[in-house]
Amino acid sequence: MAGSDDARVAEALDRLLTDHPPADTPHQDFWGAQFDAGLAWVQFPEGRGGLGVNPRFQAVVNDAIVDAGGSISNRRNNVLGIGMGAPVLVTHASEEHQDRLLRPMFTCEEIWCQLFSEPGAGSDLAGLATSAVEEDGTWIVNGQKVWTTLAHIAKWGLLVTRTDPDVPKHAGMTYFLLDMEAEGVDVRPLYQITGEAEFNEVYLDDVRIPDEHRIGEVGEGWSVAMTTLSNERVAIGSNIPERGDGMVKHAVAAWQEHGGDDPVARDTLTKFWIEYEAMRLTSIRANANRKAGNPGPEGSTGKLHWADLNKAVTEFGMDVKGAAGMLYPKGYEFTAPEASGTARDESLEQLYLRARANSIEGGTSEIMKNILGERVLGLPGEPRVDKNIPWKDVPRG
Amino acid sequence: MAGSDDARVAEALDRLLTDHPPADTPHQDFWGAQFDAGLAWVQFPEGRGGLGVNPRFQAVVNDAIVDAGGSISNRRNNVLGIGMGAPVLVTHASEEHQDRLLRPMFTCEEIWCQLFSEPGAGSDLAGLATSAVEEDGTWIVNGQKVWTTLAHIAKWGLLVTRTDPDVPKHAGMTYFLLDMEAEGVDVRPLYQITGEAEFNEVYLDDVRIPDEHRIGEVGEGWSVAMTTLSNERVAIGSNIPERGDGMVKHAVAAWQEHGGDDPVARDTLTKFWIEYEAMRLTSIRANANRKAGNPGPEGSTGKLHWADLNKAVTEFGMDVKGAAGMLYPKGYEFTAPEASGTARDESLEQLYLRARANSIEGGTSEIMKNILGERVLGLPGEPRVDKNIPWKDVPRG
Amino acid sequence: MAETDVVIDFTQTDEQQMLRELVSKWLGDRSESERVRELMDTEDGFDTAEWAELAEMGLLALPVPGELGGAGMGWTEVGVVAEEMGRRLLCAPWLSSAVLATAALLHVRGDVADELLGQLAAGERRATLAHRPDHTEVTFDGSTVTGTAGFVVDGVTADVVLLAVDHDGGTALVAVDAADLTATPLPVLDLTRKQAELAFDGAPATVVASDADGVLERAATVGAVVLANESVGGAQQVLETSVQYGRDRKQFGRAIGSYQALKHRMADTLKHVEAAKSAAYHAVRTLDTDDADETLVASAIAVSYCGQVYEQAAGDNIQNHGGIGFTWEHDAHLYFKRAKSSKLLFGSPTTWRAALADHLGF
Amino acid sequence: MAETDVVIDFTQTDEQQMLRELVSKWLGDRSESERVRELMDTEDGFDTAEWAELAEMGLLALPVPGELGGAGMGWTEVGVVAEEMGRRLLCAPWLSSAVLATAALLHVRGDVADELLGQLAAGERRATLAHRPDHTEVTFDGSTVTGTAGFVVDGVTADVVLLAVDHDGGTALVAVDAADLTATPLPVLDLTRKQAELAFDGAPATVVASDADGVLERAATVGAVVLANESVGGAQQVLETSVQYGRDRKQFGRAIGSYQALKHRMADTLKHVEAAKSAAYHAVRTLDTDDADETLVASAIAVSYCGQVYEQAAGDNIQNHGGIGFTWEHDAHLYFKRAKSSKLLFGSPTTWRAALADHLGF
Repeated sequence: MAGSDDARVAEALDRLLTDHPPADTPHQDFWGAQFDAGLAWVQFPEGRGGLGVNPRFQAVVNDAIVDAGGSISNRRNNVLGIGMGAPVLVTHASEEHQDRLLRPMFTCEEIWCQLFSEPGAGSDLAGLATSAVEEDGTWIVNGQKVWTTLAHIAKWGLLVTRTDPDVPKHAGMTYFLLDMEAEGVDVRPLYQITGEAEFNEVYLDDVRIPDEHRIGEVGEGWSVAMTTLSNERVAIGSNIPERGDGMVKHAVAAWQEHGGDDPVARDTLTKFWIEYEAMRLTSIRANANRKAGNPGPEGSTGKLHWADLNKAVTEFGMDVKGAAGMLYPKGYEFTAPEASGTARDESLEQLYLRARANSIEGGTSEIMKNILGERVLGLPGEPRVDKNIPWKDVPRG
Repeated sequence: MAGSDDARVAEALDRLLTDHPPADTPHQDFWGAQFDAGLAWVQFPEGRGGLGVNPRFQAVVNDAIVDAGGSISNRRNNVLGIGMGAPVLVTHASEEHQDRLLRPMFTCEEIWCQLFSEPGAGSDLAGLATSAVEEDGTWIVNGQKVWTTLAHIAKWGLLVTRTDPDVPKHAGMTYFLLDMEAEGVDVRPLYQITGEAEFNEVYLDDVRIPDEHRIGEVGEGWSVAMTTLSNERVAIGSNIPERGDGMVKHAVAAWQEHGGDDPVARDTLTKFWIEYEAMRLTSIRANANRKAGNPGPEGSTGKLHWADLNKAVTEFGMDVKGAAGMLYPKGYEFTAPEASGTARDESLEQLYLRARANSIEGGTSEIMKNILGERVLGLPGEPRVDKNIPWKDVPRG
Repeated sequence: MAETDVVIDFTQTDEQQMLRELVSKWLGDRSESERVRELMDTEDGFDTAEWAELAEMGLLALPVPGELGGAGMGWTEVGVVAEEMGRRLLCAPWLSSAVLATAALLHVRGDVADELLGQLAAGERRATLAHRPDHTEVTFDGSTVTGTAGFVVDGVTADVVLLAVDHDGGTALVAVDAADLTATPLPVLDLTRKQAELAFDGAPATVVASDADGVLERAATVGAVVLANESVGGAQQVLETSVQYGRDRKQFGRAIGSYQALKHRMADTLKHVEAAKSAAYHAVRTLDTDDADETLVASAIAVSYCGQVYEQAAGDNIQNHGGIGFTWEHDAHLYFKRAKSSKLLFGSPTTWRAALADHLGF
Repeated sequence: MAETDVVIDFTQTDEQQMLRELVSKWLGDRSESERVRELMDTEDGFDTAEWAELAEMGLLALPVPGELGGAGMGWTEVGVVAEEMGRRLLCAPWLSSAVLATAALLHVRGDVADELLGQLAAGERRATLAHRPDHTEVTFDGSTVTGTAGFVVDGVTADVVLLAVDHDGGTALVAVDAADLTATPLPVLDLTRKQAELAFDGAPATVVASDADGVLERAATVGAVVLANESVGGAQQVLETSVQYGRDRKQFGRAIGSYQALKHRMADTLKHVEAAKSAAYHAVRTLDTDDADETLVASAIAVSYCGQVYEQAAGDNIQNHGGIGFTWEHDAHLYFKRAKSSKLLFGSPTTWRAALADHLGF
């Protein structure tokens, strides 16, 4: 069986690369052809961008495309759609929605965003308060979402709401597709420590959502959201930097320009370089084990490890610059960039500030350690005070 | 009022130092005279070693004795008696017991130990399981205590037992004075990482304690024990090391012998030296503020800070020794020293091993951080699962 | 450096306590978050009316002798004020004029210096000092200076700039009028403290003191130690902010400060902040003594340790706040940037430690 | 050192997996805690019968060619075995004989070396190497050696000691019989790995190879990298021990591993242990290649990082256990001491990092 899947993937891949040489095909056209070939999400059904095979083949496909000079940047540029929205759609949405939405998502014609976090519901996502009330087949939504990347350019949003405040928090949520162009959707830039606004606040004021845009049953929003989040890791995927690349590169550059002959800073720099390389090797090992169908804990520690180290190495790099470390040459500009700060290749100064969020966004380091401790190491959870009581009675603030 | 207390202390002190010149009086005789002068525990009633004045005068007294060439080493050598047992006696014990026990305690004629911790009750002292059952005015005690310093030379033990397993854990305990020479008391050395046995295990096998040795009411053991522990900080007191003394001294010595010209180790050593001095200055500041009747958080952080730093600096010192850091020249000897390891002036190698316990003994660093967070900073406690249920139903292990 | 000779005295006088309360109250009125944000977005970075108030309160010349118009107190009192200002991120050229320039002038004294001290005390003029020899390249020909000076605190708004220059085989302290130099604002990380690059092209320079050996070392030591006291104020403030948020903010039905991850981190911060205070308080007291050895030791301890502690506390404060701590609208980033800038303003902690290591014979 | 030339391949062969299981099973029978404690209290520190079993299983000569009696595998397989041995603190002169001496002999080869390799493989003799040039002072006159060698692993029990000596303007590898030298056991911190100070007084020495340039560097690199793999085994073991205790031990009615203080510390250990494994696995694989540059880079990474990670994990393991972790009867201290000793055996992490920094042009 696996053998025949191997062959099917290889054949489809071969045909795709032959018929649409990636180096010579416009990205969007290529991604459309990739979708049609069933190589967008290989584990999806045929006709929905997949071949119905083991998802580990996706890494093979992606590597082959990159090797052939193609791009897989759609996965990053539309990460909330391709990485998280697609599995939700293919699992929970109607045939019509799947037909309508998956392809333009994969080609990046339609950008997606995720409307989960709220000012009062960060780590505790299931505590969210945005209400949706049904009136004659239409849902009226009110509330505020935050930390929504790409909301200012997104066509679609993945929205979780509270539809029943009288049941325990995980039981009273419902999941929707939100047309970001609908009336009452107000996207405002959220300026951050760098003066840029990668993120947005989204205010929802009597926004009307047709019931057909509901995903999953009423009250099932949490399990649908979990489909989304459990795909996050796959979405973040297998992008391995080159040796010495990433934030440590900027510290090395600072050292080369300003380090002089300070042996203490030299040793610290080398220590950072070593730990970055050990992490990078871990990513390579994790990918190899995933490809071999044998994933282990090495695949789960990266987020935490990079976050800690990114903060520390940029802090160090600024010190190495000496007096120049007191400067922020690009100035605080209050702009909204197209891509996320960690994806771009910016100055050390900007990365230094931007890295502060690495241990907060996408799950704080505290939550990551809970997950590693409980799910990977098997340690017991903490006593919970917010279970089995109505959401409206849970202390919030 | 304060003025007249000032005068009384000054007068008593003056007479004591004149009548019993500390430098020329045998320690034990001097301590007896000090007790009789009411300068042993100034806050205690007259006739019980005190003058009934504010305890902050004690620091003045101690400093004056040391300045006059006397010793206050009894406070350290019999710390569990003078520091913790005495306040319990003076608060809860009978007149007869106070008359009989306080003076020989202060002179170190009778050494005291504390029988609180158990293998199953470390940080969670109130979870202890040693049972005491009354039969005709005598209590029959069975159980095992651990981490009892000085038990092998002690005459008296401060013992907390479980007398009612059917009520919540804090409610079912009773406090006793234990004659360490009683039948059924078996003291065994507990060897530690250094091969030495500063601590003991104490096995209690049908030990009989007369009811008159009960301290406080039946079931009041926890609040009596709290009297003991709340005096721990005062007991540990105000011993300020000289600048550069303590464990950092050994790291400096290792550096001077083995460091060569390694600039990285030199910087690390200096960092340690600085942080030790900052801690030492904090102790001086805490003493000054205590004396001025204005104690603050600076008096509470020392235990945690020294523990962390002692571990780190000795670890570093061993590295500085290079290959010699793989040696333990004194060998593992399996002896029971008279004093505690942190009090003695030992080799770097031994301190390196001994320091591992600094963050465990006398309250783990985890518990210390809970205390600092909750009592000093005012952060909320964690949800508790062991309250309001019978002790026998609390999960243990 | 026998231990027994070293005076360590943490006594706080009633006068110091009153001063602390006075400053704290004034800052509460004048340096709330909104006001800081208004001022940091201006090029000058401060308000002249508030400067006049500081002068009126005597806060511009605390260690200056009474006969020159100062308060006749010591650097210890300056430390108290700095700590309170650090808590509120006061935007004002106080560090440059009332500390750095004042320290330089007090080091040399003399008629010219004394006159300027009087003007500074009265708030009539503001001065600064080119305090980074590693970024200062100026030559003095006896009457004019030519060259550049970098990282000059409040270099754009100072009325007069002090420079230590080579002169007659020694060091002279000279003063250049703002009108005679070109000041370019630097794009600072920390918007609440302005810095400038200065260019001098044959600028007329008044000799304040022709024999000013050690003036930069003294002024930088004073500046760094006062800044260490400012930093412990900032560190204390971010700790209190974290604690308050830890009590108020709830996730999973519990105050987040009840979780050990946050509680223990704050306990560690407390531990370091208390030690940093001790280091800063002792160091600033040595500035009022003649004990050069102890001043060196205590300064190196305070400057290197407090810089690190503030940086760590301010970074942890962002993390303790989660997402909101990373936004522009929350003050956490202002403290974070102030901490970094303060850590680097007078040279790196490594440099200060190296000086101490030399002194200790390591 | 172009990245594209570097081969990074974490493939685990079925053969390696079988080897791991074989060793793990044997250690389960032969190196439980009680047995470790028996052997560490003996002067020899190992059991000859068990040594014969290791020989029988082929574990004494994994990277030695089949024609010499070895298993014809590579250092990668040695790494697998070392990792498992590290988990159980096996007391045996394996690192000295099957790794250090074997690496030296494989570096030089030739008749004498090959004969000795065969004897080592069969378990007929045990060898060690004076691997610390900074603690070795010997002169070779063409037939005898005189001097001392310190920190020689298993120097008391080895049948033959290999020495790198100056000879004819180059380096020769010579062998001295145990009968011809004086071995004094050193008072080691880590009782599970014996070391000795050796004295040679005109001791007859057989020339193994007269042209043995680079032999110590190679053997030390191999030894350090294999030890890094042993260390990740130890680190993994202490992590698992902590996790198990965190599940079992209850205080305040809760498993202590449910508290974030312990849970988060263990999560951090996991993070480092996984990264250390990657570093160790890659480094040991480079030993089986001809890529000298990558061997240098990967060794420096693995040795410096794994040493630190093990030390931290073993120290945390004591803390995670509270009081019991500090007792002699609990194994936590054995791992703690092994970790420290391993971190220092082949020179400090700083030294390894300095070599890497030179190579990277920092």
